[in-house]
Amino acid sequence: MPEKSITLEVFRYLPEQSDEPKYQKYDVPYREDWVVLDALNYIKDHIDGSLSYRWSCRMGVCGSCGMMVNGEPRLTCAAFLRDFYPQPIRVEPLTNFPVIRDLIINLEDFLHKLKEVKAWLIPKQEKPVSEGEYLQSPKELATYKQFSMCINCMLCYAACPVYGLEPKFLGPAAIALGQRYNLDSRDGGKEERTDIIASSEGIWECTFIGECSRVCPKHVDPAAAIQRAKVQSTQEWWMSLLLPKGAK
Amino acid sequence: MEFLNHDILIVGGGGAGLRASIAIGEENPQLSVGVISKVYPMRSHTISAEGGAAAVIKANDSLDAHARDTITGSDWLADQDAVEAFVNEAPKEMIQLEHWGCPWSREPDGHVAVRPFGGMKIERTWFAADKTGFHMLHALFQTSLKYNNVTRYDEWFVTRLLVDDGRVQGVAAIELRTGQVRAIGGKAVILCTGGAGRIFPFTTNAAIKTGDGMALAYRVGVPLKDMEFVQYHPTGLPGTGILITEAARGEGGILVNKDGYRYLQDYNLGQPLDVRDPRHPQKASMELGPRDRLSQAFMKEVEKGRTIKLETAVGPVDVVHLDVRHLGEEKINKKIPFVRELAKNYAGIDPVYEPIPVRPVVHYMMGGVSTNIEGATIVPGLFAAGECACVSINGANRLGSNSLTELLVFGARAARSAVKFAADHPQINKDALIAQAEDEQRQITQRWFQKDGSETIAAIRLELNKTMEAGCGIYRSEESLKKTCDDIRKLKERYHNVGISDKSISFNTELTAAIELGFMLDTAEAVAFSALARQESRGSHQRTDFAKRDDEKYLKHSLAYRTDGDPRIEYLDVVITKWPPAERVYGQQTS
Amino acid sequence: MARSNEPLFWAPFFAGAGFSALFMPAVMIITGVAVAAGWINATQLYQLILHPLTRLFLFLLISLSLFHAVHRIRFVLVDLGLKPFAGIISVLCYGSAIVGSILAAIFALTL
Amino acid sequence: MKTKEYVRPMPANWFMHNRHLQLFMLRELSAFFVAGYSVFLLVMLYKAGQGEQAFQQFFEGVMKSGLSIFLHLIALAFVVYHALTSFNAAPVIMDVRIGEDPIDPRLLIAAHYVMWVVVSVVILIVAL
Repeated sequence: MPEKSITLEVFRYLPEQSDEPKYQKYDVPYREDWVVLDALNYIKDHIDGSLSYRWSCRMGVCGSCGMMVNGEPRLTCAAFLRDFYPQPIRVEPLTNFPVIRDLIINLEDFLHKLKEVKAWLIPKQEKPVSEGEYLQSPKELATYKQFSMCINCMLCYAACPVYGLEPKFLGPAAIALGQRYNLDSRDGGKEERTDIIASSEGIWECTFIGECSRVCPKHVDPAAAIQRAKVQSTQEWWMSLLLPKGAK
Repeated sequence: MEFLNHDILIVGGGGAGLRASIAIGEENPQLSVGVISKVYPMRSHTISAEGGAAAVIKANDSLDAHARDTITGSDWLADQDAVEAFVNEAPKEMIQLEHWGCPWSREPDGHVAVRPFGGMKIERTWFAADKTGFHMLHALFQTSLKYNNVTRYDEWFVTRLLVDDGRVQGVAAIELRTGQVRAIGGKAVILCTGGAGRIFPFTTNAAIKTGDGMALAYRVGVPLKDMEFVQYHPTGLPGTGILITEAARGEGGILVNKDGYRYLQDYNLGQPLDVRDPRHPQKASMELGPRDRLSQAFMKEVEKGRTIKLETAVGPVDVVHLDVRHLGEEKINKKIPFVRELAKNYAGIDPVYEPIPVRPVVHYMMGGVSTNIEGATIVPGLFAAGECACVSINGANRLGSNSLTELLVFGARAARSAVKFAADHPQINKDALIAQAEDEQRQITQRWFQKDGSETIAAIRLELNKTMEAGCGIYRSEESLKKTCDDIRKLKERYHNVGISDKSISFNTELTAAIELGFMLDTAEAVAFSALARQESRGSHQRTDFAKRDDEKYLKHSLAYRTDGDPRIEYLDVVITKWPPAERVYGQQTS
Repeated sequence: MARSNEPLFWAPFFAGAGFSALFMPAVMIITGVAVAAGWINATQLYQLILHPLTRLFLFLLISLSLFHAVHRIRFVLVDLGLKPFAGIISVLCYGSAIVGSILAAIFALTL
Repeated sequence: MKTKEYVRPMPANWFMHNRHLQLFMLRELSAFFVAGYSVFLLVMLYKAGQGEQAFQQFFEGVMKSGLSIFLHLIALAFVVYHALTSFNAAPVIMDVRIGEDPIDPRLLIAAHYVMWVVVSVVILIVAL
């Protein structure tokens, strides 16, 4: 090949062929402005049509294309080849998740958890649409906005050793999204949600490693959501212990 | 074959599909709903919409003004009864979404904030910074989680609508994980599958936007309406096509050519004000002119040799500069942070310090599955909403920020009429549906697993992209369109020889890509033939050989029907209620 | 799902984290560096410890630091593969923190 | 039909995966030194309770020994690391805002450092 090329070592798992995964090497043209996803698309189109992976928006917002790139959870649409060249790049499915095929993981667990934490607005007081919008100041908006930026890309789960060790752990994104509604001035569902978030499989599993926030491509900072929830839940727990029931 | 059954099926889990699913839950929580989507709902392309969603909420605005902007924008091709229904229901839908938690940007007093947008004479675009579609989709998705009557079939790929007794009664879909074809019955089916931008090479559209729903409906005899109207967004990143939202201009960004000249003033789009002038940006003027006009102005600049040549991986590309530097870092971070993030990550440019290279890229299909104002198609039991549908409120050119609102209004409308239809048609023919799905399974097996081919998916797709851009781009002519129609005919022939190398069952993305390519070819065919037939220039459809709008002959919707050969093109009158056709004037204060 | 009673342990852990971070290094400099360098002799240190405020301070430092440390140790052990013994680890960890705190209280009071 | 999924077990040495996890584990291991030093303080308190003579013996025989100094220094390093990580975490735990915007996290961290240095200096001045 006259032009420069780069090698991708791609995790292959074909359940119908073998119980064990293998790594397959592909040489793809090296282009300055290509991301790992472009290289995968090149492989799919020109070298090996059987390679399976998810992708869609290729602009870092749909959250489909998260994979391990040289051992780090990354959105492959935002991982440039130039940051690795000329070394080979190892591409694997996100860790801590079962692999369905090749680079495709099973993320059903997260969707159950999202439902479990009731990640939707439970209005403080119902208001008919005809009466217009709930008022919310820019300051009130700012208190939860960051946690609403989660694209469900699952990088935080892949980075979280606690989730790897204990799959029952609610995990960073689900907790951050629960907190997103808890912090919303329009919401009144905190009590219900806290039953889940502050259960033994919620925030208390977290040992504050901080990897979730480090790998988050949207700076959601789930670690902050979790630590703040710990502080708050602890305060509430001691308050309810020290104060007689009913008093608040 | 196992048979799954629901009262109502929704194909597609984006904004329109989710809104429809919630609407059914609200209408009648006893009804069971199946939402079948080839991707997880939060991956849908609604996510990528940046700028905002239009609805009248402020005292200085009126429904009439919104309707008028929409109709003017559409170059009078929108159905005015549909537009009236749309602008009427838009505020309610938007407030409803606020009540579901969407984090709209706010005024200091706590009311939702609005911003100006291209083609609008008053600011009425609600926004959530510059990730409006993202926030809307997640608010809808998360809200939908609380409805227990909704069953989601995530990563199920619908390949055929099941029709019995002249009625759509279900779908056949591949469960991607297992690779099995399933029969799913439903008394009514709503298509919410989005657009087909992927038939073009440079597009803001995600990989999943391959015209699936349009082709599915087309194949069961529903006409595709107004398919020749393809909106180019004037500001996409070269190469990737990533969208740089109109909000960048709504906040005051300007477009300049290689001489630093604000060239839009040369194209009947008004006179520029200094960027420091408090009246800048002027509504419906200059950079805030409608999308079709801006994209056309760009092409003229290319002809004049006044654009900037940029080297990219796909060769040299003509670009102009979108300059937002004068807004300053703080405003950029507050109002258009995603623009900065995208420009930095994908163009290697920090818009705080450098202008962003942009070019027009295919963004939106005004056309789609022909429906009436209730979202119903001519085939009983089949409904459509969102970008895949053409109601039509967008006519020849969609007004920026109407599409997000459209998917709410018409998602809900289609759902309500589907509920009614389902109540009136309680029976489905289970055995016939299973037989059809089994036939689909057989056909997929024979066509893709027992046959090899000499053609590749990538080659056909690439050629389709090329010919669409060359013949069906911003400017078209009889000659270019004939060539494209011809190319598509040949590509459809060659499609028969496409083979896939992946013969495994589970999560076979090569199989889905192959089937999607079939959908794309059908959709592209409708676009090209409709464009060839329309001998006038209107909105986004600009013919170099017929440069004028021709209301006498073409104040009509085109309808493309599928046949065994070329599509048959028919016409349907546009509904005019209050706003007689007039000239589209931008760049001056009109009242 | 029920809310966990983890705050019972987490509150002293968190308080201990801050307390030990803020004070422990300085105290270590006294009992280590200063002692080695001869900046302080046995009598001076003894007199210092006798002071009621020092005793209160040392009690708090010992007790909170222990609660902080055992909480972390509990999670380290579990995460390093001793999950089957999580129950007994918790008992041992918090048990020693409680015993240590009681001893610290007795020693501080009976000085 | 359910296809078989491939589950990758968590390696026993998961904390060696990257530098961040190694540093995390180092932070967690600091707990052993915090605990160890607490026990030392407990013993010191106990010795003080047995009278000045007993304390003096302990002071000369144990505290001044090379081993004690050595352990002190290692423990000090770990506890300082624990302190740094705790203070660096302040902006994560506290959501301090001026108006809509969170204050610069570096400011919050710096405030903690300043407080730490002041407290330490005061303790040393009082004690020595």
